Amino acid sequence: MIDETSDRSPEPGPGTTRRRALMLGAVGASAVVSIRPALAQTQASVINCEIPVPDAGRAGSYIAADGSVVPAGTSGAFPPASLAFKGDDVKKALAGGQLPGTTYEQNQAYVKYIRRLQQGTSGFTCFASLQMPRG
Amino acid sequence: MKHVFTVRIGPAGFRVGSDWRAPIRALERLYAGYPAPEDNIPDFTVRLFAARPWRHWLRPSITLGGDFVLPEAAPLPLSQGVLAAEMAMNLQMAMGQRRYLLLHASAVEREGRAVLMTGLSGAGKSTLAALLAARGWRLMGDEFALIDPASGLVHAFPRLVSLKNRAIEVVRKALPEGRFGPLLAGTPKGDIQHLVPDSRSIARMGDPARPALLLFPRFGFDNAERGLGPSEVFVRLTQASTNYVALGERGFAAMTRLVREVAACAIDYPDADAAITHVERLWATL
Amino acid sequence: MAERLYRAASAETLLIEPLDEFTLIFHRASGLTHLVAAPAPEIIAALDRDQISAATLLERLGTRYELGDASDELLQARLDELVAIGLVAAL
Amino acid sequence: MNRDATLLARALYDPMSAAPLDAAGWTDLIAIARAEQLTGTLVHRVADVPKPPAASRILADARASIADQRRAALWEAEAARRALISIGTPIILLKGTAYAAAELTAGEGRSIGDLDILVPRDAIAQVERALLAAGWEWAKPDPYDDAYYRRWMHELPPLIHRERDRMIDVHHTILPLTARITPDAQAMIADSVLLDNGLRILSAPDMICHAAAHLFADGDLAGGLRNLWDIDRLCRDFMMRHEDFCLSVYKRARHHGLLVAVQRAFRLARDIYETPVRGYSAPICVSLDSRSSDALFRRRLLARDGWGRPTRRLTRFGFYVRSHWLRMPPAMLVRHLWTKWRKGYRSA
Repeated sequence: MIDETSDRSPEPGPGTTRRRALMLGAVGASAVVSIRPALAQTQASVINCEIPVPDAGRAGSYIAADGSVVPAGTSGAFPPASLAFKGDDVKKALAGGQLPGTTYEQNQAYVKYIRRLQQGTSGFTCFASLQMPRG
Repeated sequence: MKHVFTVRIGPAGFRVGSDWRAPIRALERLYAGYPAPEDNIPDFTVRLFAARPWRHWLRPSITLGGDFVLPEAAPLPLSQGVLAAEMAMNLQMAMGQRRYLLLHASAVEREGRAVLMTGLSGAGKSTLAALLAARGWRLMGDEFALIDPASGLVHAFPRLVSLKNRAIEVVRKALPEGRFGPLLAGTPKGDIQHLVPDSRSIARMGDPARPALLLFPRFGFDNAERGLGPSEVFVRLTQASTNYVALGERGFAAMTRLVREVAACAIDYPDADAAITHVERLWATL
Repeated sequence: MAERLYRAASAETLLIEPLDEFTLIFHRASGLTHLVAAPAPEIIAALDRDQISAATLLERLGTRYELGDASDELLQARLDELVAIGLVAAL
Repeated sequence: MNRDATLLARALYDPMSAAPLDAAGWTDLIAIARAEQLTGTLVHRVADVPKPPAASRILADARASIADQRRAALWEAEAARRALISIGTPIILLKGTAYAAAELTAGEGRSIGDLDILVPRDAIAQVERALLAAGWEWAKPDPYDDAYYRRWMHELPPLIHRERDRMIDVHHTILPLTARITPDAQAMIADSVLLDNGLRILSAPDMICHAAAHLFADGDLAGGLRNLWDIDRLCRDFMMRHEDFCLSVYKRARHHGLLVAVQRAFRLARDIYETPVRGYSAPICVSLDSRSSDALFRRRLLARDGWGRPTRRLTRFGFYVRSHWLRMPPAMLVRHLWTKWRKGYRSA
């Protein structure tokens, strides 16, 4: 059977006192996503998700400091990321880490871009979307 | 309307009305072997009409109408009448289907069990389905797979297979005696030619199958296979369904059952032959 | 302002399907499906049928789980998300 | 070939009239019902009428999604209530959601699109802020529409919820400010009735006044058959409860300046759905004798063929211009139509 083994830790057996660990996540990282009505189909996978910055539809455009997508070559803006970022990289960046291969300013711009992506529309449906803050 | 064509494709009956004769004549030729709607009452009405009276003759362009419409759908030239009818019928299923959970996926069947291939347009859904049909699988559909929430079975929707650009000659090579529609050049999606499903697929369109394998193909990448966890499959399938939310609890039950019971795998492949090897190898492991 | 109380949607209106590290929740009252990661399912289970404050909830979670990074602020963020999608009501 | 939407109207008020229909008749009936957003209502009304298996299957499919749609609409009202609870303003449900929430026959099988609510005018700024904070966002980014809405319309610009993709229209009165008629919104709010879900609905007479106002005064009769059906069902519901219901409607309508609209609505409901409404000579004189202009409204309301196509294009365009004429003074009408035309919006 083809199935990815889940990494959920085994439940403590009855009688053992060791309680299961429960993390409350990060303030900026959401733990819920609602399934939206979707006519169009989105791209990425939920677990091993890759997020192109900017998304495929606007490949080649630059990312401004505030995270918005601007025409290529706009002064003060950053070129598109050479490689799509993995879900885990994005999760860490959204919780305050840094995207691999980016300068501090570049990372700020890219993270703002990812925060603005709306799950299920032009953005993506993936693990990172679970980490996106609401509102 | 002046010219009318009716047909049943799988469980859905259609009535197509047109201001012009040509599209209806073409549909009658291509759908020759298909049954009429049950009791002659179609589930959906489609209208191909001239938005402005002069558009009937002057550079005639077809506006798509029917029970369900997308306001911003662009008109098509009269020469692409078959494509206009296909898009309008797809739209009725996508927006109006309420009995079956509709997946944007192609499906083929062997010994009562089905492989479903869902993915972006251009991921090779239709091509793969046509090529597998050429190798003896029964074509259930190249665009929509219909899941009956009550039984969990997949029902066929064997519409004309819509082949685009390079896929046209790949499939023509695999099916030298296949019946094809006219070559429609310069459509919004490039060159399109329709393949008429073989008589067996049409005759057995009423036979459902048990879904056994869910594939997420990506054309044009190096060979790769990756098993997918249930939650990833769930989200991908809800995004590949046009009526998941509208079906409410029935949709949830059907989708959860699919995700729990059916093996799922993402396959990347550089060309058609590689894809067929993937499918038949994975099928053997079930 | 009086301390806010929280109540989970009643059990009969929720279809809960654990999958892997995510859990599916179908909410009958809204017809919506939510994909949730921990600690969302645990919070809904801990609320049970009661109307309790965030502080009481944190205590209740503390007795059932090893709370590694627990803080009022974090629990409040998780509660606010569940309120936003209607699985928890803030009274 | 059926002449017009009379096929649907008769099937609704006299379901057994559909029994002799053949395959073509059922095909046209279903197509017309879909075009007029009355499929769910038709399903409900012809449930016990003998019909070909395919017709009952198609209508059964529609019935399955009516319950889901109704639950989603009632949830939208509950979500709005929770978002606005801290303001403490009364929230009055209007139209479809109100009929469903109050379990009136007008709500049975009715398809419900947007959530319409009425709130006191002085609370509208707080309501706007609370909705934006709770996940709603502006549906139309077009600045012209926004300014027009804010100044002249009787409602906030439409908002749509980011997760649920459903729209909410927040009204502070029931007709555009520019319209010649100015209904008494305060009185409507004062007389509103509290439901057990914490939300309110208009009183029965005000509900009829609002339905009539919506039908004629601010619309181009789009969706008119469904609005008129609402009026038919509401009248039958309330006339059963007390005999002189029509009189209470006429008194209230006169107070709102909507008596002409209500009389027109009652005459047309009687003509199209045989609604058992009646006029009075005392204590006030309200006649329901037919008017020649009624025929024009009838033509527009029934302008639908068996393919679901809108027909009688000239009549339709006439009502389109009329609807704007009623909503705004002539100078503004010309400027509005010119702006809309230049931006590429042309009437259907």
